[in-house]
Order: sequence, then structure tokens, then C-alpha cells
Amino acid sequence: MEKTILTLVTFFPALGAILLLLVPRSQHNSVKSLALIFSFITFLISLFMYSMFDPAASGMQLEINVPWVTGFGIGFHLGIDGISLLLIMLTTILSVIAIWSSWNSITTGVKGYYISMLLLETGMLGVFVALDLFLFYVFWEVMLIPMYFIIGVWGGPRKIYAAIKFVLFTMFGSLLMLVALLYMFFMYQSWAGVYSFNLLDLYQLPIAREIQTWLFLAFALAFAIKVPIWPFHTWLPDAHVQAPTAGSVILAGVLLKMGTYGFVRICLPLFPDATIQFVPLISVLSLIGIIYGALVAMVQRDVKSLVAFSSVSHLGFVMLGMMALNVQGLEGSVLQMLNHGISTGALFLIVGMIYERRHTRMIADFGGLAKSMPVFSTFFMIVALSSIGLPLTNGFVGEFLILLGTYKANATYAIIGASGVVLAACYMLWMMQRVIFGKITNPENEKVKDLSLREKLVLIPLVVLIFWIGIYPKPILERVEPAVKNIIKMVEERRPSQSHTAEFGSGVCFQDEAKGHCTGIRE
Amino acid sequence: MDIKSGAIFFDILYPQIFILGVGMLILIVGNYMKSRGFIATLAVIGLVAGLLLSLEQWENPQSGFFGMVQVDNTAIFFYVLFITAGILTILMSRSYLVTLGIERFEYYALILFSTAGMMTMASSSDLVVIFLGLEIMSVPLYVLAGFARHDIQSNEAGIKYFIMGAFATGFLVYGIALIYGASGTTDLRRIMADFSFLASHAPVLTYSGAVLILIGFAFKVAAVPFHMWVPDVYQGAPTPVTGYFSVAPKAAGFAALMRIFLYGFADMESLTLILYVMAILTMTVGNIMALLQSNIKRMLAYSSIAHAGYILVGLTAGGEGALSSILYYLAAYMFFNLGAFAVVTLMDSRAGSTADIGEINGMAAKYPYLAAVFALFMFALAGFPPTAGFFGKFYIFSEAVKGGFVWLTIIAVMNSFVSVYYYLRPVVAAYFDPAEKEFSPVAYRPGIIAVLLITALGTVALGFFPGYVLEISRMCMFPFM
Amino acid sequence: MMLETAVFYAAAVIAVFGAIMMVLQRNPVASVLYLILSLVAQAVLYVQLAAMFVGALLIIIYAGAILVLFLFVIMLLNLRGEKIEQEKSPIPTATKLILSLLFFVELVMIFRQFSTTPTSEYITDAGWQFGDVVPVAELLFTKYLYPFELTSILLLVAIVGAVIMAKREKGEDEGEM
Amino acid sequence: MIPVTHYLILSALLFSVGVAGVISSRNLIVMFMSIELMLNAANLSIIAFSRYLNIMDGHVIVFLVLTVAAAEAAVGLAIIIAIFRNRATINADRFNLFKR
Amino acid sequence: MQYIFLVPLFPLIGFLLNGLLLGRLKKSVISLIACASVGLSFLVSVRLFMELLSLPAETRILQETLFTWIPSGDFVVNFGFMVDPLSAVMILVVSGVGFLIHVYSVGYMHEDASYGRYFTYLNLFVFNMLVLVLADNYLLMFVGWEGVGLCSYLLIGFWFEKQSAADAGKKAFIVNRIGDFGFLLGLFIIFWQVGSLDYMVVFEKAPILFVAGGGLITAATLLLFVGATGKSAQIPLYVWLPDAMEGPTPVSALLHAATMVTAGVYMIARSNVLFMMAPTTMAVVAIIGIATAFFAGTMALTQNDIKRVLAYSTVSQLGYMFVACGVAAFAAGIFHLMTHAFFKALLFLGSGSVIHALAGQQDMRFMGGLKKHMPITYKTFLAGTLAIAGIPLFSGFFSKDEILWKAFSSDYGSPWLWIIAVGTAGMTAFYMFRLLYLTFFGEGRMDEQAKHHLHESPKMMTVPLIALAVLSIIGGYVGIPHVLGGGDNFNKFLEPVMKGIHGEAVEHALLSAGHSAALELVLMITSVGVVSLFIFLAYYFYRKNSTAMGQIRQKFSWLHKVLFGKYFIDEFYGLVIVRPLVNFSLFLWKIFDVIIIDGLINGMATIIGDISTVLRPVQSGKVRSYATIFVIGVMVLIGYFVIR
Repeated sequence: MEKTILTLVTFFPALGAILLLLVPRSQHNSVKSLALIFSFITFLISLFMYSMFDPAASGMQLEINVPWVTGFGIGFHLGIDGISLLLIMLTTILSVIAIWSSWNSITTGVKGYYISMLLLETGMLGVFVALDLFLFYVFWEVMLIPMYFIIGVWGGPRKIYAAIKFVLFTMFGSLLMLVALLYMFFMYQSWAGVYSFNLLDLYQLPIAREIQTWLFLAFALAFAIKVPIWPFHTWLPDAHVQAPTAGSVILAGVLLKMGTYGFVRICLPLFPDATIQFVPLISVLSLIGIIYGALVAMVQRDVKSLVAFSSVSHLGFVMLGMMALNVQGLEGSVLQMLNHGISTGALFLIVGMIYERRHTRMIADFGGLAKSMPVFSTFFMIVALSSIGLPLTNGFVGEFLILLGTYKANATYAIIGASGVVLAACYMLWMMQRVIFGKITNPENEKVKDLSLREKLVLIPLVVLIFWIGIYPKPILERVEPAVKNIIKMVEERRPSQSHTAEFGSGVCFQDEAKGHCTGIRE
Repeated sequence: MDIKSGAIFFDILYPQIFILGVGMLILIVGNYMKSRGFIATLAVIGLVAGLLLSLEQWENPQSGFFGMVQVDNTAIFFYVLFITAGILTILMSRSYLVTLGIERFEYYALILFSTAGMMTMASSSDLVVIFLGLEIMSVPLYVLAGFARHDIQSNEAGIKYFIMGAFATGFLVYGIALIYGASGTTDLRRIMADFSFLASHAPVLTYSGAVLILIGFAFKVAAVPFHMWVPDVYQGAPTPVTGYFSVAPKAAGFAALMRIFLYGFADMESLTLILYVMAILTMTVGNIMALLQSNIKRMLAYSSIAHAGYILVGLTAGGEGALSSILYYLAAYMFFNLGAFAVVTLMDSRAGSTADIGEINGMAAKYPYLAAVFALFMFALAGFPPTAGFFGKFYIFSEAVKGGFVWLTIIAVMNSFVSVYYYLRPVVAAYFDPAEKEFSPVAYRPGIIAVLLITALGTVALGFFPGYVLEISRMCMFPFM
Repeated sequence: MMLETAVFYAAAVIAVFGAIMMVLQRNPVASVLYLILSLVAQAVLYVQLAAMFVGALLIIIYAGAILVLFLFVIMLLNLRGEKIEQEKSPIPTATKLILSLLFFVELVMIFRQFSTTPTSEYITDAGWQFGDVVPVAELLFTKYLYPFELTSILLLVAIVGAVIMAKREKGEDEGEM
Repeated sequence: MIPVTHYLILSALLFSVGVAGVISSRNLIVMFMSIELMLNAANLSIIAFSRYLNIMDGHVIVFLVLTVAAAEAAVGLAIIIAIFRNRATINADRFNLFKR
Repeated sequence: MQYIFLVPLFPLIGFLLNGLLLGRLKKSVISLIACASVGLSFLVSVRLFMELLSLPAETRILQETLFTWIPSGDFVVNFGFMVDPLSAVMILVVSGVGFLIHVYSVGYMHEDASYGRYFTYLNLFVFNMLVLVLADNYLLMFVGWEGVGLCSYLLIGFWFEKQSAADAGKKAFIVNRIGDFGFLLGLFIIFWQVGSLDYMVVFEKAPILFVAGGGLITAATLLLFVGATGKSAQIPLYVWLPDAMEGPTPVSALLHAATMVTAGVYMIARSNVLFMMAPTTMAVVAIIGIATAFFAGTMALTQNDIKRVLAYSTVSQLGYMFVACGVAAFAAGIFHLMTHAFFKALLFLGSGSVIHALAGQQDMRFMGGLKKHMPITYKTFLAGTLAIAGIPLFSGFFSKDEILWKAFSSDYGSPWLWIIAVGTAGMTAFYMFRLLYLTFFGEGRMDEQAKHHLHESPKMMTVPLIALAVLSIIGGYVGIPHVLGGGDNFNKFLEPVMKGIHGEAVEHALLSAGHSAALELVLMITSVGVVSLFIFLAYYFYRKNSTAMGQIRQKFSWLHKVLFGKYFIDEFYGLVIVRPLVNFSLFLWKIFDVIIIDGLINGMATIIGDISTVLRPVQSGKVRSYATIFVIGVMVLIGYFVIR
């Protein structure tokens, strides 16, 4: 079980997708139920996995490493530490919720939709469990396709533009990552004498400083686009606004985390020197993102794009905390990944719910919903508050740790970053103000039905999580801590590693066996 | 001369002989048999038998006819590739040919002959034989391009292909002449052995000869700037034939190129630069030109140019790895590109089809599986994992990085980035665009279903489990290298 | 020796003249005839280069068969009268001529470094007659057996191809031709 | 004595004329014949090299090239016939259905 | 067996019960749950207080850790409570006054449709407030701190259908957030310097780890003070409090008078150790405090809305408390906090009673002559007014006088502070009596229908009024100063908490005590005199000769305009901060995002497309051109070797 549980979690949704293929197209209900059941069982499996995870141990757990493409040293290598554990849990929960939330909103191409959702889940889980860089890359790209369809087929009026923009942006970054990955692969080969894409092996590879810089840039670009770090964020509002509700939930909840996860898992430990070198740049970009996202969110007219820009701001926090490179900052960053997934996911669900009722998302079309939909408004309020980081909600713990850590690293960053907290209150409350408070000016808002049982059940788990993490984050933090310390250790210890890079330094020479001479690196 | 190669071993030619024999049999039988289905089946059987006979020789490199024939693993790999491409093409052709009213038994014979020509090309290390193989391959192709005799588009494709092909042949022959002049032989093994002498004794002659030969094959694989015929011919030729064009002759061209430049002229350093530039140009022009095409066939034509560019990246990298990476890529490329053409063929088999991209609109709603498969091929062409397209590119690029061609690789990945845009367009059309008029029904025939299944399976399998084919491709090398 | 030089230059001039006239002629029939002229001149050069057999082949096969086929097709299509109208080409003809000229210069430069030893001083093997049928045949049926066999396939393929393209099916319009 | 270079230059000249014919002529037949000329030019150089190197392989090669030329001629002319039937012209410039 | 957690637990249970069963309970059950929960927590508080008293003064600390809240590396924060004299006073005030206001609300809100929601929020507030004061570390205090801010937001915007109410709620929250921003940064400094946020650890180690008077401690305390200005409505962040009057009146009484707004004072008193190490901050606190007291007082002079007058008065009184803190008289600040809680709650509830009677009318120009209609309200209101004005024997007198004396005598004080403070006291008396006269005396200026409906409030409302009135009167007796023969018990009780003024600082405190008792008496009498004078003025202008007021108003119309317009601070903020920010954001979105970033990307795509378009004619369809390009390619390739 130890060895197979990760495989099971990862591929169970895909199995569901395959089974769905066999269900006739017209049987919407069985398609939906089957998809829900599969995602739910995946969630249960992930719970089981959670229980198997040893919180005290550092390093990777539940590992499995089976050769896949031996000729390339590619292995089917899965394993998790605290960070991946959390993101997996997030993914499985959000997937269930996303699938259930689309119950009534998806009416065309039902089967394709749920197949896409399940495949997407596998893709996302794969990114978080992969410990083989090649595998990581494969999953990273694989998940693009179902998301592309989810946006493109079931999206809003400008879905095509948004879908293509989404794919192109992500592709752009990841292709450069591929080159860097290959480069590193051969560096490892000439250093260790064997081919390996195993991340844990590659962690050992000493890389000269200037090469680190390039490699870091290549990887970071891929991740930065995904995160998205300002100024690579412009795909995000379009994708979010156009995607169907569940798509937005997953997109914001999980997909963006893949970028930040990439930074933690790959950029930091692999390129410690470069990381240190780029801390100021990334921090400043994150800060710009925090402020920028908040300001732009403030003036949005569409609730969904407001939430989208708020994501830019929140992810800025995540990156800021990560760049603090200390326990608090990094832990806060990881926690905030989770938090953002929960809160923003819930926000998108909520926006989706009113959209289903009113077929508009324009803030100006609403007002006074608290009167006609009190339950809805309560949920909305709780989630919004968690999003702006009110104490005892999840957002607070994360943001606090991030800022605390950042302060240690650089007080100025923390001060500027903290102002984002104020701005968050501005845009969120202003939006709440105009949507749920005030007089009902549009008679249509009077008749809207409050949440149905299903919708409540969809939201309740998220609200529970919001408070749980806000009040008792210890179980989570203690699982993250060993992983975070590990990463910090790797960054710290492997910094200025002059001693052993000698043979593979800047004057790198690739021995071309066929031609028997040094072709060098052409740059 | 080699001890072994002096003898005449007919047995190493069995695959070709068999395929040619079946081709001739078709020519004879075809006149009397009404059933074209039978002829097609016969052709497929012939090819399958050829395939089996080829596999017989795996891991048993032999040489014969005074070294003119060299059946090594590489050759077998290509045999399998050509034969598979031939089988798939035949399988997907019928409904199309029938719809257009051009189904004639010679069609199948021509494919068999052409396949035999390619096999000849792939299994020789003598320039003259390679040249003859090229001709045996090309002549049927000229005819196949113009096979729809009443269709002016097909006519035009035929004549253009023919004129340009013959023109390129002129240069090739001149190149062979120069090499002959410089070395007194056309045997690549001797050329390789004496290369350093040649390079110092008559460098310009040798290099120019090599370059002219390169051009001759660059034409076949559609490398820029010798690609101009490609869009017109691909668009005009009957769709299954186009599919065949985009795969088999291209692979044959690369087979020859690899024989000549990874083997005979392997030590020719300055060629690297030429290949480098050619690879960049080919990828870039192919991709950029494909961006604005509105005809799927034409778009796929440019796409095939771009893919030739990626393979040239591998060729630029050189070395053993390059050989196996190119083999792998070609195998993968055969599956998804033929698959894509199979879908286009299916659509083109409807009356009044012009293969315009707008015709795809609404496909997903009506034929979800067809659309899904089509999307799969497009994603594979764009190089998304976990399709074969991804691993193929991965392999090629890895060889380039290994060879130290980092910038070339970056340009290559940027190119495949650009390509994503146009590969997504048919997908957008199939899935996202609202259909203005109903997607008119397509006629599934067993043959084309089989092709779709095989190619889709191949695309996925080579993506998920690249290891197997990878191992096979690594077993391929030139035994006397 | 003077004679040899004179023959060479005469043949060369005729070959080139024929070639150029072939290109310049509007009338395809004339073009063919000029090409035949050029080929005959080339055959003379072959002979001068001690390639008796191949030179003969050139006359017999090329001039005698291939070009007659051309002529035949031209007649069949009744092309004599066809006027090829002057359309604007994207690349002007002058440019193309300059291009060809440059190309020629390049080709010449390839041979620049090539030895300038006169041909007649090459040693010929005493054992067999250079360029005769026998030695050519000997090579053709031993070392070059495989290519030779391939040509048979090639010709077969060409025949089939030609038949496919040019043959009229039953029921096909018997029209103008 | 006539140096081998002379023959080679002559072949180059013939080849260039062939090339010029292909790129400047509109008449398919003339283009085709120009290609034949190019092949012949190549043959001439092979013969010259053969003589120069005193190896007879070149003669066989020329023999083979001649065959190829014949095969191409057959097919090429057949294609020309086919296209002429449909279009009633052999003006190469008219065959541009696929612009862009 | 520790039971501190019960104090906040009861309101939490009340909140959860009411909140989760919202709309399914009868009103009586709701009110029972709500009042009982707060009442119970009051009882527990009393029990705790008794237990505390039973301990010797130095060890009066009860602590309880529930669980580890945030453990992250060496940063560990517990969910722990602590009762010491300071928090004991606070929980008594919060739960006691809270209970009374709950009871009052039962009557006041009886008609409201969202009755359940109201009590839900109210209980949540009490919970948060109790967490704030009971926390044993800064971060948990911050939880309560933001929590009360949230409740304030919810309760101000309780009648969310009223645009102004919703706006006011939002404003309150955001302004508070600005304060919290400072608070958080302050915490960062403290944590990274001390390594903990627990009070005990911080106060123990801070004197060692911080350089007294150094930049770091000054920054930390200043940042904490920024937090306090937000919560306690001091300059420059006071703007939200007057608007907060949009909420129901009991809310104003509880949150915006008695308890929540005093959190800043509590926090500074709690952090006295830190503040005492930063003299600069102390000065800033005192100056901001006095300035706020004065300016708020002036603004209160001209307001017509009964609740707004009280609101500005609250701001002003909070200023007093900050002055006390600023002059190191933390105990005096807390003392005033307590008495203020009594009388200000009373005044708000009284005004609520009036508004209730007038069916929502808040404008004093439409009141008057209510004395005879609402005797109980009048009498209790009068008691409150006297207390706030600082009339001897009323609670406000003792606490205010303590502050005035300390402002004068303390090492951190100065006569100037005293003078302004006394002036402000005079103003307070003036506007309070103005309010009293306008409301209860004279002719009724309300319309006939309203007049007809005038009635005394129900028992549920008057009983709390009476209780608070009693407290307003006697509340000061716990802290009668030595000079008046009292034992200064309140000071003594709080002394263990005020570690900051022990040690070195204690010397100064003792020194200040060296001023003569005579001086203290003189000053006391002076201030009473000033207050009396202003009461007379109010009597003169609003009771005797109301035309005179009009003339003065005419004469100083600019001043009136400025005061009535509240110095146009809101407008100023709007013009200088909000508008530019919104415009800048719009610029970022519409110009930067859409045009520049996306434009760049689209531009690149367009260029690639253009290249494609440019290259297309090359593909002319003519074989000759193809061949030409072919030849060019050949020439280039061969040329490379030939020319090389």
C-alpha cells in the first residue's frame, strides 16, 4: 500500500474518465454521478494517504520509483512531502467540489466535460506527486489540454480567445523549461556518469553560478507565468472570466499553485545561488503584483474578474513569502497556497451561483442580495473575509506568517506587502457592498432563490476548512515544517558551492563522441 | 571490397522483392478483377508479408551485391516505417478514391513500388543505388500526386511535383558527379574512409558535391528553401496521397540523408553550420507560414515542413544519438501525421469538400470520437505530452542540447510554441466554434477506422511508453561506423 | 593535337549553342531539334574522352529515343501553334539570367582548385580497352548488378505511371484529341 | 592537350543553361528539356572525371542516369499529356491554382 | 481547574446557536440565549475577579493555554488566555456593560425583522472583545482586535439596505485595517527582536533586548499606536466613528462608546512596558490624544444629530484616555475608560430611548420638551451628562481629574496639555448640555403625529438605563484620589500590570507625586470652574437666549461651516487619496494591463502574422519562381564553400 497509494490517488480519476467513455452520451445523470463518485473516492483515497503520511519524518514519503524510459533514466518516481501532501488534499477536495458544483450549470457536452474534469485532476495530482523531472513536465503539460477544453468549450463569450491565450502563455514558459531541463539532464550525466531525471538525484548536482542563473530563469519563467507573477498575469483574468465556474475554481484553486509549487520544489533547491540572486527581483515583482492586483481588482466591474485580479494579489503574497527563504515565510507561503485555493475557489463557486441565477456577473446589476439571499450572503461574507485574511480564518494565518517571514528577510518588503492587506479589504468589501448590501435596485434581484441544499453542501466543506485552518492550523503546519526546513537547508547549504563545480563550470565542454571534439555550448 | 559483400545475397532483398512481386501481381490481376477491395487487400497482404520478412532480418546486419545493399537495423527500422505508412495509406484511401471516382488498381501497385524504392534508398550505402531508389520512389509519387486525372488541382500537383522533383534530381546527379570526381567512387564507406584525404586534397569539390547531394534530399524532405513545392503539391494531391507524401518520402529522404551525412560525410564539420541554418529556416518558415493558412491540407503541408525542421535539428546535432532520435521522431511522426491526414481524408471524402478549416466546425458535436482523435493528433503535432509528438521532440531536442546546440534548441522550442497556435485552430473549430451549417456526415469505412485506431494508439502508446521504441531505435546504427 | 583541341572547341560551341537555342526557342519542335544538336555535340566529346560505348548510347537512347518521344508528344498535343502569352513573372527574366550566370561562375569556381592535367596523359590500363563495351558490361553485371536490376524496376514503374497518366479509360471523353 | 577542367567548365556551362531554362521558361516542355540538359551536363562531367581518374565506374553511372532520364521522360510526358487534356495549355505560369 | 475560557465561550455559544439556527428561533428564545450567554460570562468574570482579589497583589495572574495555535519554526503562538487586574477590569466592563446593552437591545430591537441576526452579531462581538482583552499574547489580541472590527463592520451596516449604513460599515473596516496594518508591523518588530509575542516573555525580555529610547522600540510602539488610532478613532483615523452612528443605537453604545473603541487604550496600557521605553512615542501619543480630544470637541459643538454629538464626544473622550497613556498615567486612562464606558453607554442608550420614542428621529432640531414624556430617560440621561461633564461626585469627575492632574504633573506632561484638556472639558460640558437642553427642554419641535406617539420606553430598556446611571454615579468611587482622601484603589489594583513605570520609571512617577497636594486641589477647582462656566454658557444660549446663538453663528459663519463640515477631512481624504487611487487603478487596468502588456504580446503575434503575410507572395504558385528560389538556395550553399 505504501508504494501504490500515490499511484492510486493520481490515476484513479483517469480511470474514472476511461470508464465514463463507456457510458452513453445521453445519460447525463449517470455520467455526472459516476464522475462525482470517482472524484469522491479519490478524495477518500487521499484522506487515507493523509493518514499514512508521517508528519514527523523529513524527506520524501510513500515513494515509488519504477523505471519508465530506462534509456533516458526516466523513472515513474512519485513521492510526497508535506508540501505536496497539502496540495494533493486541496486538489482532491476541490475536484469533488468543482464536479459537484457543475451539476446543473453544464448542460451541453456533459460527458466530455466530466471526462475533462477527471483527466484534469489526474494531471494536477501528477504534478504534485512527481519526483521525476520528466514526469513532472509531462503532467505539467498534460493538464493544459483538459483545461483548454474546459475553458474553450464550456466557457463564456470570449472563450476561444481566453483558452488560446491560456495555452499559449503556459506553453511559452514551459518550453523554455524543457530546454533547461535537458541541459541539466546532460550536466548531471557528465557529472555523475549516469542519466537521471530523478529530482532527488539532481538535487545533488552542483551547478556553476552563471549556469544556475540561466537555468533558473528558464524554469522560473515557466512557473512565473503559471503563478502568475506580474507582469505575466494577463492571461489570468481572461481565463478566469471566461472559464465555467468549476474551471475557474480549479484554475484558481489548483493550477496556479503548480507554479508556486514548481518554485518550491524545483527552482529553490536546484538553483540555490540563482535563487538568492533573484530574490530581490522576484520579491519586487511579487510586491508589484500584490499592489497591482489589488488596485486593479478594485475597479473591476465584473465580479469574476475582480476575484481573478485578487488572485494576482494573493499569489504575490505566496511568492513574497517564499522569497523570504525562512521557515515562517516559506511555511506561510505554502499555507497560503492552500488558503488561496480554498478561499478563491469558494469565491468562484459563489460567483458561479449567482451567475446561474441572474446570468450576469456585473457588479452594477446586483445590490441588496443579502435581503433576498441571506444564506448565500453569509457564505459570501465568510469567504470574502477569509480572502482578506481576517483572523481565525485561514487567510490570516498564511498572510501573517508570510509577512512575518518577509519582515525578517527584508522589512521594506514586508511593509509594502502589508499594505496589500489593507487594499484587499478595500476591493473585497467594496464589492460586497455593491453586491449584497444596499437597496435592491433591480427587481430581478428580489426574486432570486437562495442556495439549494446541493449548493450549501458544496460550500460547507470549504467554510469548514476556512475556519479549521484559521483556528487550528497546527496539523498542517507541522506537516509542512520538515519539508520547508529541508528546502531551506538545501538553499542554505548548497549556496556558494565553489568546491565541487570545478569540473563542470562555465567552461563547460560537451564531449561529442561521434565527432570526438568539443562543440562547446553555443549561447 | 568487403569479404562478405562480394557475394550476391538475394535473400537480403526478399522484402523488396516480395513487395515488388505483389505490385506486379496487382498489375496483372487488376486487369481482370473487378473487385478493387480485393486488390487493396492484396496490396496490404503484400506489405504485411514484406513487413514480416523485414523483421526476419532484425539484428542480423548483412551486406550484399558488392556492398551495394546493406541491410542493418537502421534499414529494417525504415522498412517497417515505410511499409506501415504504406499499409495505413492504402487502408485510408479507398473511401476517398471511390468518392472521387478515381479508384484504379494501379494506385495500390504504385504505392507498393514506391515503398520498394524507399526501401532501396534506406538499405544502401552507395550513392548510385540511393539515387536509383530515390527515382523508383519518386516516379510513382509523381503519378500519385496527379492521380485524380480529371481534377485540375491534382494535375497541377502532379506537374509541379514532377518538374521540381526532376529539377532537384539534376542537382543530385551533379552532386554525385562531383563526389565521384573527387573520390573516384560513390561508395559511402570508401568516402568515409578517405574523407580526410578528400577534404584536404579537393575540399571544394567534395564539399560542393556533398552540398548538392544534400540539396537533392533536402528537396524530398522539404527543407527550406527547397520546400516551395510542398504546399501546392500537398494541397492538390489526393488527400491520402498527401498523407503518404508527408510521411514516407520524407522518412526516406531522411534515411538517405542520415546514411550520407551521419555516415559517409560524418566528418564534414562545415556541414553542421549549413544544417544549423537550414534547420532554423525550415522550422521557422514552416511554422510562420502555417499560421495564416485556412486550408487544412495546406496548413498540414507547412506543418510538415516545420517538422522536417525539427528533424534537421537532430541531424545538426549529429552523433549516434541523433540517428536514434530521428528514427524515433519519424516513427512517432508517421502515426500522428498520418492520423491527422486520415481525419482530413475522411472529411474530404464528402462531396464538395475543400478541406477548408471552417468545414471542421461542429465536428465535436456530431462526431465526438472523431473530434477527440483529431484533437489528439493536433496535440501530438504540437508536441503536447503524453503524446508521441512530445517524446519525439523531447528526444530530438535532448540530442541537440547534448551536442551543445542550446540556442538552436531554444529556437526550436520557440518554433513549437508558435506552432501551438495553428495546431489549436482545427481543435477550436471542431470544439469551440459554433457550426453555421451542420457538419455533413462522414462515411466510416472499416479501413479508415482501422487507420484512425492504429494511428491514435500509436500516438498514445509511443507517448506513454516511449521506452520500447526508444530501445529499438537505439539498437539502430550503421554497423560499419 | 591541334585537331583534338579544334574538335573539342567546335563540339563545345555547338553543344552550348544548341542548349541556348533550345531554351530560347518559342517553338517546342525547334527546341527539341536544338537539344538533339547539342546532344550530338556532347556525344563527340564523350568519344573524345574515350567513352565510346556511352557516347553511342547517348545518341541512340537520348537523341534516338527520348527526344523522339518528346517530339512525338509535342506533335500529339499539337503544340506548335500554341502561343505562350507573356505574363509578368514576380522575378524579372534579366535577374534570372544574371542568377544563372552567377551560378555558372560558382560552378566554375568549384573546379578552380581541380587539377589542370591534360586528359590525354592519363594512363590507360593496357589490359582492357578504356570505354569499350566489354569493360562497361563487365562492371555492369558484377559490381553494378544491383543498380542495373533496379533500372529495370524503374523502367517498369515509369511505364506503369505513363500508362496511368496518359491512357484513356473506357467511357472517358474521347474529345478533341 | 585539353585539360579536364575544360570539360568540367563546359559541363558547368551546360548545366547553367539548363538551370536558366528551367527558371526562365514558361513552356513545360522546354523546362523539361532543360532538366534533361542538366542531367546530360552532369553526365558529361562524370565522363570527364572517369577519364581523368581512369576509372570506368563513371560510364556505368552515366548509363544508369540515362535510364533514369528515360524513365522520367516517360512519366513526365504522360503527366504533361494529362494536364494538357484538362487545361489545354502547357504554360507553366497558368498552373497556379493554389496561390498563397 | 482553569475556567477562563468560559468567559468568551458563552458568547461564542450564543453566537453559534443564534447564527446556525438563524430564522428558526422565536424572538424570545433568541434574546434569552443572547442575554444569558453574556450574563453568564459576566458572572464568570466576577468570579475570576474575586479569585484575583484573593491572591496577593504581585501574583494576581491567572493563565490558561488552550492549544498551540500557530507553530512555525521558532515562532509559536498559543491560544491562551490570561487574567490579570487589567484584563479583569476589562472583562468586567465588557461583559457587564455588554449584558446591560443586550438587555436593552431586547426592547430596542423588538420590532426589527433581523432580530436574530442582530443578536448573533452582538454575541460575536462580545466574544471577540473578550478574546481581545483576555489574550495572553499579541497575536491573539490581534484576533480579537480584527474580530471586533468585523463585528463593528457588520453592526454598523446592520441596516444594509440603507446605502449610507453599508458605506459606513465599509469605511469603518477599511480605516481600521489601515490601523491594523501598523499593528501587524509593530508585532513583526517585536517578534524578531524578542522572539515571542507572549506578553509575559515580551515584557520580561523587552527591556533587555530593546535599547530604551532607540529607533526600533520607537518604531514598534509607534506602529502599535497606529493600530490604536485606527481602533480608537484618533487623528488621523478617527473619520469612521461618526459615520458608525448609522448602526443601531445599542451598537453605538456598546461598540462605539463603551468597549470596542477603547481597545486602543487597553492595548497601550497593556504594552506600557514597551511604551515607557520609547519617550518619543509617549509624546506622540499625548499630542495626538490631546489634539483629537480638542478637535473632536469642536466638531461636536455644531452637530445636530444627537448620536453624532455623542460620537464626537466619544472621540474626544478617547483622546483624553490617550493623553493619560501619553503621560504614563496608564491606570488613569483605564480608569477613565471604565467610567466612560458607564456614562457613554448610558448616554447612547438614553439617546436610543429618545430615538425609539421619536420613531427614529435623530435630529435634535426636531426634538425638545421630552422631559415630561420620558422621565426615566431624562433622569438617567442627566446623570450621564453630569458624569461626562465632570461634575464632582459623579464618576467622570474622578477619572477626568486624574488625567488632568497627571497631564499637568507627570514627567511626560506639561501645563499646556492641562490647559487644552481643561478647555476641552469645558467644551464637553457645553455641547453635552446643549444636547440636553435641545432634547429634553423647551418646546417639542417634532411634528404632531410624532408628538402623539411619545412614550417612555419599556422596562427592558429603562432598567439598563437605571443600572448604568447608578454606575455612572458611583463608578468613580473605586478610584478616589489621595488628595480627596480616597485610597486610589483603582491605581493600586492595576499597579502590578504597569511594570513599565516600575524600575527607573517608577522614580519619575514618585517624583510627580512630589507636587503639592495643594496644587492638585487648585487645579481641580479651576477645572470644575471652567466646566461650570461652560455649562452656564450652554444654559444661556440654548435655554435662555437662543437668538444669541444664532447671531454668533452668523458672525462666525465660516467657523461654523468648518466645524459643521467636520474640517472637511472626509472630503480631503476623498480628494487626495481615494479618487487618485481609483483613477490610478483604472489606468493600470485599462492602459497598463490591456494596452501595454497585452499589447506587447499581441504586437508580437501581429508581427509574426505580418511576416507570414509578407512571405506569402513568395509562394506565388508558379513553378518557375519556385525553381528560382531553389537555385538561390543552391547558390548560397555552394557559395559558402566556394567563397570561403
